Amino acid sequence: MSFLNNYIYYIGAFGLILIGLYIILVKRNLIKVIVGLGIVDTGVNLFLISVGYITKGTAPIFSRPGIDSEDMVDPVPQALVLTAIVIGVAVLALALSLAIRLYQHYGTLNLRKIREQKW
Amino acid sequence: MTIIVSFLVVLMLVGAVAASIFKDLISAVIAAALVSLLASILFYFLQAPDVAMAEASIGAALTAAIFIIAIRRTKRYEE
Amino acid sequence: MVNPVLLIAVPLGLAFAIPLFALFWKAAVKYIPPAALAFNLVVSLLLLPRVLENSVIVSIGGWQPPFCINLVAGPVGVLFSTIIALVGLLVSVYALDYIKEGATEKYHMLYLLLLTGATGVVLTGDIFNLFVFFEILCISSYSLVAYLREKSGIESAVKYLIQGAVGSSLLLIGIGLLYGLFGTLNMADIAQSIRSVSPISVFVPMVLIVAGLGVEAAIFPLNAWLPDAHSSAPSSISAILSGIAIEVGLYAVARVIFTIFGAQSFLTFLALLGILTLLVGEMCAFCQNNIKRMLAYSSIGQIGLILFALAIATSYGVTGGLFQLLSHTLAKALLFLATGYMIYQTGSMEISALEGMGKKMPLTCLAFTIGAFSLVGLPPFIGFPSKFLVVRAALVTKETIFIIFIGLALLGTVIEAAYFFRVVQVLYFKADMTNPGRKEAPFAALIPMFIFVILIVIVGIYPKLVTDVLNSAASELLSRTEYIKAVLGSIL
Amino acid sequence: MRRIVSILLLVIVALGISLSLAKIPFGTPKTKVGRHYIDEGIKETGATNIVTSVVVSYRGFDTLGEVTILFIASIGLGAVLSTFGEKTVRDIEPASLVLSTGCRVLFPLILIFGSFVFIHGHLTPGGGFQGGAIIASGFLLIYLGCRERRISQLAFNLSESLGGLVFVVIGLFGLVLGGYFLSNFLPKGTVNTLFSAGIIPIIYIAIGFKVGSELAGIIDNLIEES
Repeated sequence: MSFLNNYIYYIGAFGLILIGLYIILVKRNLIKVIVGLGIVDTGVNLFLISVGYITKGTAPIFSRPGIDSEDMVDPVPQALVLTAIVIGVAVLALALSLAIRLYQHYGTLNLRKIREQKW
Repeated sequence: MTIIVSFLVVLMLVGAVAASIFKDLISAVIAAALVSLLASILFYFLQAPDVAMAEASIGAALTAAIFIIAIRRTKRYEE
Repeated sequence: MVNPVLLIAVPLGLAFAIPLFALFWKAAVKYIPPAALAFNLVVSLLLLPRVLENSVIVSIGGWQPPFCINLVAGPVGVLFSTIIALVGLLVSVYALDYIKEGATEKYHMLYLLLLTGATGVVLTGDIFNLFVFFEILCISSYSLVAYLREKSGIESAVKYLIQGAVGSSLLLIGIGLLYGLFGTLNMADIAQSIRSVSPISVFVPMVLIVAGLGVEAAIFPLNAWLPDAHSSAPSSISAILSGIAIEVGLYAVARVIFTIFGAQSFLTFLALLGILTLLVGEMCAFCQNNIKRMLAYSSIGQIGLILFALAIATSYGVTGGLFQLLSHTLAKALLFLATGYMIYQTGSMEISALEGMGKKMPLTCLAFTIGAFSLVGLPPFIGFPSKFLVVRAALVTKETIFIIFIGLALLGTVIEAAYFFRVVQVLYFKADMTNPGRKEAPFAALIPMFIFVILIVIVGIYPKLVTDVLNSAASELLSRTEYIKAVLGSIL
Repeated sequence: MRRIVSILLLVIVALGISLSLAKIPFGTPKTKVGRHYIDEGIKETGATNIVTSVVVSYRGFDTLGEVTILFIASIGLGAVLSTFGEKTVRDIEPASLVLSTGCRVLFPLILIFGSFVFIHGHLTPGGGFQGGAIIASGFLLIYLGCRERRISQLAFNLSESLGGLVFVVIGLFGLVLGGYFLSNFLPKGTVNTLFSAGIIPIIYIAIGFKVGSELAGIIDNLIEES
């Protein structure tokens, strides 16, 4: 139980990262690859947030006066993740627009079939 | 608490695997949105309400919407 | 007193203002990037004499480092920002006439933002901020590669985007691990406490960060995207990608390795990677029939040489590496600009289609030839002193491995000479009977090309003009303690 | 073959990361910068939500970069997808009365909620990004429910560039008045009231407008163009 207690968030985060990387490396469909990128992003975000967590911590917001600041969780990873989420959605949107154009040119999204250029 | 979290994590990983397996891209996108949604619940448990809000609105809702719009413009099934 | 933050804030504000500008005075939009970059050039040149004495540290928001993001305008940063502003200014003048099709105002916005991102990467002193500016650089280059919306452009942009996005995820994981270990994101602060943990646990974040940055820096196993992207982008963008984007990636790798990690043991491996990158690039370039692909592979080769020179990690080596970087930036930007109008005239990218261009476009071809000779390393052009410095640095170390490597690098140079001379021969010595009417590139394109030519020749003849700056830049990159003291000791 | 190689690669990555993670135990306080923000944040910035003070004030430069990235994505998407007027007219099946009325009723409510989230960003969870995303989802609803409507792209572009300009100009004002880019030159006010924390709410409102119009512009481009 203590193993789960200590590592469950890390397991979740790196599980997502590894599954996402697997999708990117193995799948042929471009939209599927972009889904993989999104999953990797989510995993990285979860990892960053769990780095900043403190056991039995509270959110870093002084929502009422006299709240104890001693066991607040680290606000920095949360700020970083807010940034990372927005960057992630920007990349995904650009990738999807490229996918739409690519489909209009080639009539397929299979990356193995799209090989205009070679080494 | 640990049990709930473990259950959510397992569900999240199952969602990610499902996103990789589904041949229907819309189902895959819905599975990925489920992953984002569960991640946002985990963010809430990790005392990050700001991030949970952002992940739920941007990661789960808007991303899924733009994916589905893009899929409607291309092809629904993976060959 | 000039504040280095203006180098980032002013171009950013002007880029944001372009849509407003387009509403009132559409024709003026294309003059905004040259104006912004001219401003940057002036500010960088004003800063340059000051930072040679002392690094200028500015904090954003008015808090003490490490509690805020700070900009470190040392010799390296200002040297790079000068190069970026100079090359960016010349290429943007070239683009005034070159970019006619498509949504031109979007081109100009993305172009300006790309260079702002590059400036941010070289000036920032915070590793997450470096990631953010790196993403600005990458995302604007993805969209600019796809700008012409041709089959090949879209395809290479997709490849570039996927590899770049995986790279930035790796970079972010590395940054997360570093934050977990040290609880800070300031590069000087991390560098200060890096010895307090075991080397093995620092090794993984280092590999992740170098791999993430290495995608943009086109280090050997990670550079599959480069030839496609550089050859299918518009030529002005190829010039920027080859001349600035990769170099900024290399700067980031060097900064991370030298300043943050101070990893001596990793350097021989990097030198090996550099030589591999060089040989692969030059050999592939030799086999190409498409002139832009040839130039793109030649960039890979040059990057390999720069990486090797930086990995020697002596004062001579780093100076040589930075000099080689400067000479590659100038020469390769010139080559892509000249090629742009040659392709425009012939309508084909095949080298064989360029036959007899020496008569049709004598000035453009002269510029191309000078760029090619400089890249190969012939005197009296800038490529000669830079390659000479690299060779001397490798020989001075007296280590067998570096001497073997520099032998291989010279072999690469021979291959390089072979394929560039082939092109020059096609340009001048294959008589083309059909229509020898002259059709030169427009004035707005010739001026930047000839400014590049003049710079290449002048610095080639008087390398002293730049060696002082390069020397102090090299010593800043190599001395970690000075950097830490400058950032954490003194606040502006 | 490809599958086996990729799995091997992933195993190596996983091993490496777990090696490094052993040094970063979960749930223990280990941060040095974060502690400072929690202890001094209210005094220094006047915002009760420490995450907001980190996002907008301490690491405001990151946030400027981040809105730039979203801006680049929306411009790049426009450059890739735009058709220059030669649109194919699609026959759009109008939505049912219930759906379109429902959307019209909900749209202003969503807008108000989004604005509430980013105006109160310095007091409660939420802020410019979340509020902007909520506003964009309101526009998404309009696009899905009332398909014949189209909001002009120009309005989105102007709001994007105004939001960005406000951010940069406030930063430059900080440089002139406070000596540092993005320094908080306005009075901090009473903590835990709406008008407090100096420039933080102003910047967050600018970000909210910018993010909302950028995301809505992205959706608009994806639906209408190409």
